[in-house]
Amino acid sequence: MKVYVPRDAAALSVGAEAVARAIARLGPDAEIVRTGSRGMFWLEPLVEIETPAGRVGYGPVEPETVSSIFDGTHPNALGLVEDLPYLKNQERVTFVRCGVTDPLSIADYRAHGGFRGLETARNMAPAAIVEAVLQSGLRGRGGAGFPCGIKWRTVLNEPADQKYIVCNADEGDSGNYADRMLMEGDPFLLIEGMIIAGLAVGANQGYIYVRSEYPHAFRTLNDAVAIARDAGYLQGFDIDVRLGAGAYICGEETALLESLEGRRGQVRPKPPLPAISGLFGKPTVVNNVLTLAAVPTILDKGAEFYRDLGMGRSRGTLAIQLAGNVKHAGLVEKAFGITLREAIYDFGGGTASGRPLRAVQVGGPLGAYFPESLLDTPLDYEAFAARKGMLGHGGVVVFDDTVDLARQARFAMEFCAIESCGKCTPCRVGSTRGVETIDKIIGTHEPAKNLELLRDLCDLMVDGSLCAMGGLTPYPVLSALQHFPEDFAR
Amino acid sequence: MTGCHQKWNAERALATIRGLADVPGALLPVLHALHTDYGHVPDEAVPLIARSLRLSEAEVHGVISFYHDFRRTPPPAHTIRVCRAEACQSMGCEAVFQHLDGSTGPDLAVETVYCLGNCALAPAAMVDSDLVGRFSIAKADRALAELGARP
Amino acid sequence: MIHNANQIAAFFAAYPREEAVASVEDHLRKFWEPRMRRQLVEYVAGGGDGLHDLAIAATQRLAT
Amino acid sequence: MTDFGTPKRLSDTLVTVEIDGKPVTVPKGTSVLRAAAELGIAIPKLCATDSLEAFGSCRLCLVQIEGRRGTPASCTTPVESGMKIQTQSPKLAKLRRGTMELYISDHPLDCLTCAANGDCELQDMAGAVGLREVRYGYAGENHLASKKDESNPYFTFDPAKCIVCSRCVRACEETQGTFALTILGRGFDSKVSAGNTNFLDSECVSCGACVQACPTATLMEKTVIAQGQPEHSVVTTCAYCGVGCTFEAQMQGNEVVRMLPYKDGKANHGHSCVKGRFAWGYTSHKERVLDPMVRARITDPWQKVTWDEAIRHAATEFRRIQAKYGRDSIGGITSSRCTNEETYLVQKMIRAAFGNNNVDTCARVCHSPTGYGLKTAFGTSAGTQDFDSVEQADVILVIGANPTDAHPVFASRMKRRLRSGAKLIVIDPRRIDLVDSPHVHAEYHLPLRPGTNVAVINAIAHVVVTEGLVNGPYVAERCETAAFEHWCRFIAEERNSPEATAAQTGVPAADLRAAARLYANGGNSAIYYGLGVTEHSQGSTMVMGMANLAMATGNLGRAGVGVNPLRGQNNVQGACDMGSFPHEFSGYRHVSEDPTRSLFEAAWGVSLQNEPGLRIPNMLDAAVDGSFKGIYIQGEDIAQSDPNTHHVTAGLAAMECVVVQDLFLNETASYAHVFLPGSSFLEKDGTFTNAERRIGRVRKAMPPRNGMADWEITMALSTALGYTMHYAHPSEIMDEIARLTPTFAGVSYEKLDRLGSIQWPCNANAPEGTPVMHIGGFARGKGRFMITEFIPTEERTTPRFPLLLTTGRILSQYNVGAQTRRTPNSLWHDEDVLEIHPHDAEFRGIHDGDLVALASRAGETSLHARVSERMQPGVVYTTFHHPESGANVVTTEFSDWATSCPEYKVTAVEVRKTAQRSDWQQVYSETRASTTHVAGD
Repeated sequence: MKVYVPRDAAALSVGAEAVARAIARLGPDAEIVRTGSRGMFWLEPLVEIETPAGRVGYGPVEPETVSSIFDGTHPNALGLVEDLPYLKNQERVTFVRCGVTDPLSIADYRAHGGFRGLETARNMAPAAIVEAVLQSGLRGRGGAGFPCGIKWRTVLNEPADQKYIVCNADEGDSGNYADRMLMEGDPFLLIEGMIIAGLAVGANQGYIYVRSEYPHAFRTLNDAVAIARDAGYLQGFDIDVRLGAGAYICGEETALLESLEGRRGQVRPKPPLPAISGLFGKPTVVNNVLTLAAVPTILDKGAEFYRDLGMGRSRGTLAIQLAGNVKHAGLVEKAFGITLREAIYDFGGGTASGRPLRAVQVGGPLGAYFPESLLDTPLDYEAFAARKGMLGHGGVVVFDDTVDLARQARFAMEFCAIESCGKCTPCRVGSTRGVETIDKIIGTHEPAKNLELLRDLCDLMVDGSLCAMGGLTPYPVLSALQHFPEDFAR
Repeated sequence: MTGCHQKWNAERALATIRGLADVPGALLPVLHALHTDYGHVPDEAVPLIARSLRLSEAEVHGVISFYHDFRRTPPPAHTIRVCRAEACQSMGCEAVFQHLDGSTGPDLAVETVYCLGNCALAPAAMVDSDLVGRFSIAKADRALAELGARP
Repeated sequence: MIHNANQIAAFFAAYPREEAVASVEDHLRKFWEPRMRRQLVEYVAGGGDGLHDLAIAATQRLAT
Repeated sequence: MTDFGTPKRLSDTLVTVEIDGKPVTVPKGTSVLRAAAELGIAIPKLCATDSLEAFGSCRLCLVQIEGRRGTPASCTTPVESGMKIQTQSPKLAKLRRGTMELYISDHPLDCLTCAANGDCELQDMAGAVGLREVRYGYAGENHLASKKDESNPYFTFDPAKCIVCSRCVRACEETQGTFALTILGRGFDSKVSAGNTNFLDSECVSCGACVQACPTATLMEKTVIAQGQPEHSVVTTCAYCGVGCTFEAQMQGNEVVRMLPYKDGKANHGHSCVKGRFAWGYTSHKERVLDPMVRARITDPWQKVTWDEAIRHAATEFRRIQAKYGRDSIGGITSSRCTNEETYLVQKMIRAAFGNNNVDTCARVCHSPTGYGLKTAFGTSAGTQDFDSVEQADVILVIGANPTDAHPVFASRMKRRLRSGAKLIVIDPRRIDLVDSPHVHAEYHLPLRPGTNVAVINAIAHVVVTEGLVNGPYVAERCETAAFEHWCRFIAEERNSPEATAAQTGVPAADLRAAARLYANGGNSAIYYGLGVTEHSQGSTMVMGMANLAMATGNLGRAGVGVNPLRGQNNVQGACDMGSFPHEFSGYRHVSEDPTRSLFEAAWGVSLQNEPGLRIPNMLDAAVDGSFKGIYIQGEDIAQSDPNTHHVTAGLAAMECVVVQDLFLNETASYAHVFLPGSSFLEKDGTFTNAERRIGRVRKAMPPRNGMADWEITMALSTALGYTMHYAHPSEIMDEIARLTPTFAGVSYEKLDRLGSIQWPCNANAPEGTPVMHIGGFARGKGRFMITEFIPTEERTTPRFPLLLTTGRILSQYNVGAQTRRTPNSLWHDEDVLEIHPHDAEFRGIHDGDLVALASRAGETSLHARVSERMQPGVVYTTFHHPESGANVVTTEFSDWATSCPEYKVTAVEVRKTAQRSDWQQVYSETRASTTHVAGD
């Protein structure tokens, strides 16, 4: 009997390891397969048992109740997992293997369609690979949404003796965990995507820069890279997994490059673009985990398949990450275009606390706070930008009505003050002054004057900062001011 | 993790550093390796790192001080890192943090972290090297009891 | 003085003898103050003990 | 001087853009900020300065570009064809004011009492952007309580005033290449730091680049804090090493406030080192002698006299001696620290007034083999390149030089080139800093045994010849064929191979072969060398060996290549050029050449000797022998600097009239009968010629504190001797030099003022001078290969003296230390120490810091030991900056075969622990006081 127990960090954080041990103890003939997570975190630890009809699920399972999964009497029996509406209603492209396969089994990966994209790419000219990615409409999933194919084309066309593929796995935005989930649940997909990127632009070395807050992902990636290397997949293109050291700013691509080079993670001015002068001064593709992970599918199933998903200029699927105060927090992979409301209610089931929803922050700590009235905004880069928001990496953090948006605005500035690299003045000094000014407003010290000052400061940070950290910090602040002015005048 | 750190040994540290010195951009890997061995980057290590990596000592200091992970002094026996970013805020991490904050002592550090990637199971915390989801005051007390770090 | 004359001779020893003698002589003329050259000439006249054979030959030409 | 904000870009592609409606055309890669500055449009800026690459941190230089989103920083935005840029708008004004508001919210409001008041870019920018209020108030989080670091003797670091623009950090990295500064922490807590310690204890070498780069009073010269801002300035040339940096002496009246490296200085391009930048306080040191003095015997106290009396006394004595012992019984020594004009006058006085050719110069003991060797091979006694040339070198071969200590400003440029990709080969017995330092390392370090240079260079040439790496077409076109073929046969002999010589040189054959291939195949290969080449018994042979190698590989006659001596003193090149050697007139023309001599005889109105005079060592020998009785020594301290002190002092003591002209009662003055106080470089007009043949102006910043400039003193002495000289100004002396010296024919003060500096040859063929020599052909016609047989020195280790001593310099001190010892530079080096390898130390029971006796067959002294892995086993090292160290008590009389340049670099010695100072040191300390006593003081 095959029993599937996740080894994803989130599942482990609620006892998956103890459950697995209990299964081994109570069901000695059970063949336990450790998988990634399906992304239905409210059900974790989610145990699946293979049956002739398919995999049936139980979740959450506690070690004490393990015995009842063997006879099907567990109170949290879910039936066929694939039939759960939460999964069934998704369009899983990138996360199709997550929670299904053993992330460190290359055979499992191949059996589920892995390396088909690479095989296709190996028979293509570099320019043709780049063209396919360009045609797919794939945009960078890190937040800025820059067309991936254009970046690759720049690197391909830049003459150099050495080029690099750098995977930005420094996913530090609160509410975002899709990268982590993928790295832990299907690491070969990322590796395959990087190998293809290397073929496309003529790079022979890749780096994955993982944040140190993700020790499980770091270990899984290291193991996966070693396995892939042993299996001969990393000949002519090798990958080194590097660990960050507690600096949010290193998610900014130039700061990440500085960090990879062994320096302080200070932002570099652009130009030059990393595509022209990146890691160690060489042309470098810097892509997010999910961008690279989308590539094998594009090569395997064709640019059209991918491009046909989505809306407007946002093509393909988005990994919507429901988080915070939401009942069914988890990963929802959907083509771009469903509304925020559909995501939060149809999938997320509303707030976890049962209290009314008051605000949603999409796109991490630099994303805007949307009120209830903006919930019908479709999840699309341009639609969010039009509402002074940011889709970013697709993280959705739900707040109920106990939230104080003046506090949240203050936190945005505080977070910037803590995580700013300190290079440019608007961000380095401005964030600290922002906290102080909001404190004055909250403390009703000359609120009108300080509100005007705060708005000026936000304008300065938006227009004057060297990178997106300072430039976007005002988004949560200004959105809070715009949509929740009452919180600043209590 | 904690509690299993070695005593400083310049020769062994130099071997560790030299073992990584040829890795491109070696400084972070070197600092991580020293952290693994010693739980921090001892002052004595700085000149060894600088010379082996052909950096100035100032540069090494600059890098160590930039990254919050790197410590200059030995860590306490146990660390609880509580996520205090937005997703965890929405689920009441602040109360748990305040509850724990008073428990700090020579054997226990309570630190803030911004995002552990467990936002769907907020609030999240890292108790030593164990990630904990749906963290709560009750779980915090249990963790303290298990660590034997209750003041 | 003897030491230096021998050093000069040794340097030019790599050249054919005629060229070497001429070079040593030229060097002594160009760079040695007459007093020193006179001393050397006298030394050679007195047997030139310990002096490199090229130096002796060159010094003999200095004397003429 | 305009600060263009970002460095100049060189490109053949020109780009035209429109800034505020005005078109401007600049090289591709130029920043918008610089393009605007070239139009005269000053965009506000703080973190940008044209000596450093753009950084983009202050966000004051934001502009708007038509068709582009946002407000990009003009410093980091390169021009693109057709760009339309707007530098002023209400939006930009508001952003700039907003940024300035942030700066000032964390800055002390003490402008009126601030040392930078009036010279502060932050203050200027606050004005430029129209900051009127700081709405944040001043009660927010700030750095105002940060502690000031006053540890460095020359400047303070006040973090409360820091705006974290990183200009200092970048200057330390980009300009100086030391990387001693960093930012600690991040975000609001970011702060400039010398790396968790104070400046004095840090890696900082006190070059001053950070202080110069600082736009506020954060890094500030202590003299400016004490004295206030300067009110006028004089551009002049540094009087320390052979780099010849141009400085601005910033003055208040006749007081120097600071020396600031001059941006347009072509040798230093605005950079400096701790000596030139800060160590000028000796010029007003209390030990400086300002009154002429005489005495009958050296044991008598000095008597202060008038200038007239002193000069008359000296002249009378010299004439008396000549009358008694003959015309050739006196001579003189010119100084490599004095100006060309002064040097020229001294040799003129000796030749014309003394009536003999007994003139020599301190180049005798440093670079005389350079002159001999390069003249033999190429036809010119000088280095082949300008310093800028290093930027086009692909392979840099450093032999017997330690540029980071001895030529720091050039070293910084070399390091910069190395960081940008050039490869380095070091041939030196010691592991000098260049071998392995932050961001720079040698591809190959060949740690040869002292004294085996020629064997090593021959082995390299052997590899070149036998592995087919000779640049045949070059040699065929440019060099004497027969000499080349003769050389080829010689060098190809197996005994010159790396394998055959390895045992003797100590250099592994494989490394040597690899280095040879790199030199021959690596693109532009340039040789830079120092006294580690020349100060050997085969110094001249080695210079010719390097010349052979460069010719064989075609590395001469264009930028990026060459054979380049790094001259020790500021005017070694000039002193040699000016005819300071006993055998030649200015411009290296032998005294026996009749047409030349006639030219001088006609100009000077006297008949001149056609035979060479005595060299310094010959003078001393002759003094000991009793045929040389009087000497005039200008600005040189042979009693400390020349080898075998016992012999030098015996020679001096045997003389009847020793006239010393110097700033201080130096060691030689202990043996003097007449002391003529000299003037410092700040007090006179003239020119210095640096290692790249660059003639730079020395301009008077204040009147001579002793009442007379050195050239005036020589003139007076000559006149008193009956040979009247009358020059109203040093420019007239230069005019005479130009008239009489073909390589200087085009030089004049007017042209120097116009061009800033000139590299000789400067004449009708090259009216603006010659940066790179031997382009298209050698000065002598065809290059000449010389046979460079390796003839080992007779100075050998023996059971009694089993170690080899080699000597050199250190960064903070200069030569005999006369200047630097009288400045706070001694904080970094207050005594000479003996560096010894751990094995040699352990074998002798020596620990770091122990007092050790250092003995050779010449003499014995004692020093404190420093156990150091920079040394190779069997070799010890010391410096000679402090007279009581007596390094030259130990060195021997052996010297270069061709030029008598002493063999400072190879002395067989023994080292042992000792409890007491050596006999020499004890005698020295007793007699020094008695020979320097001034009556009435």
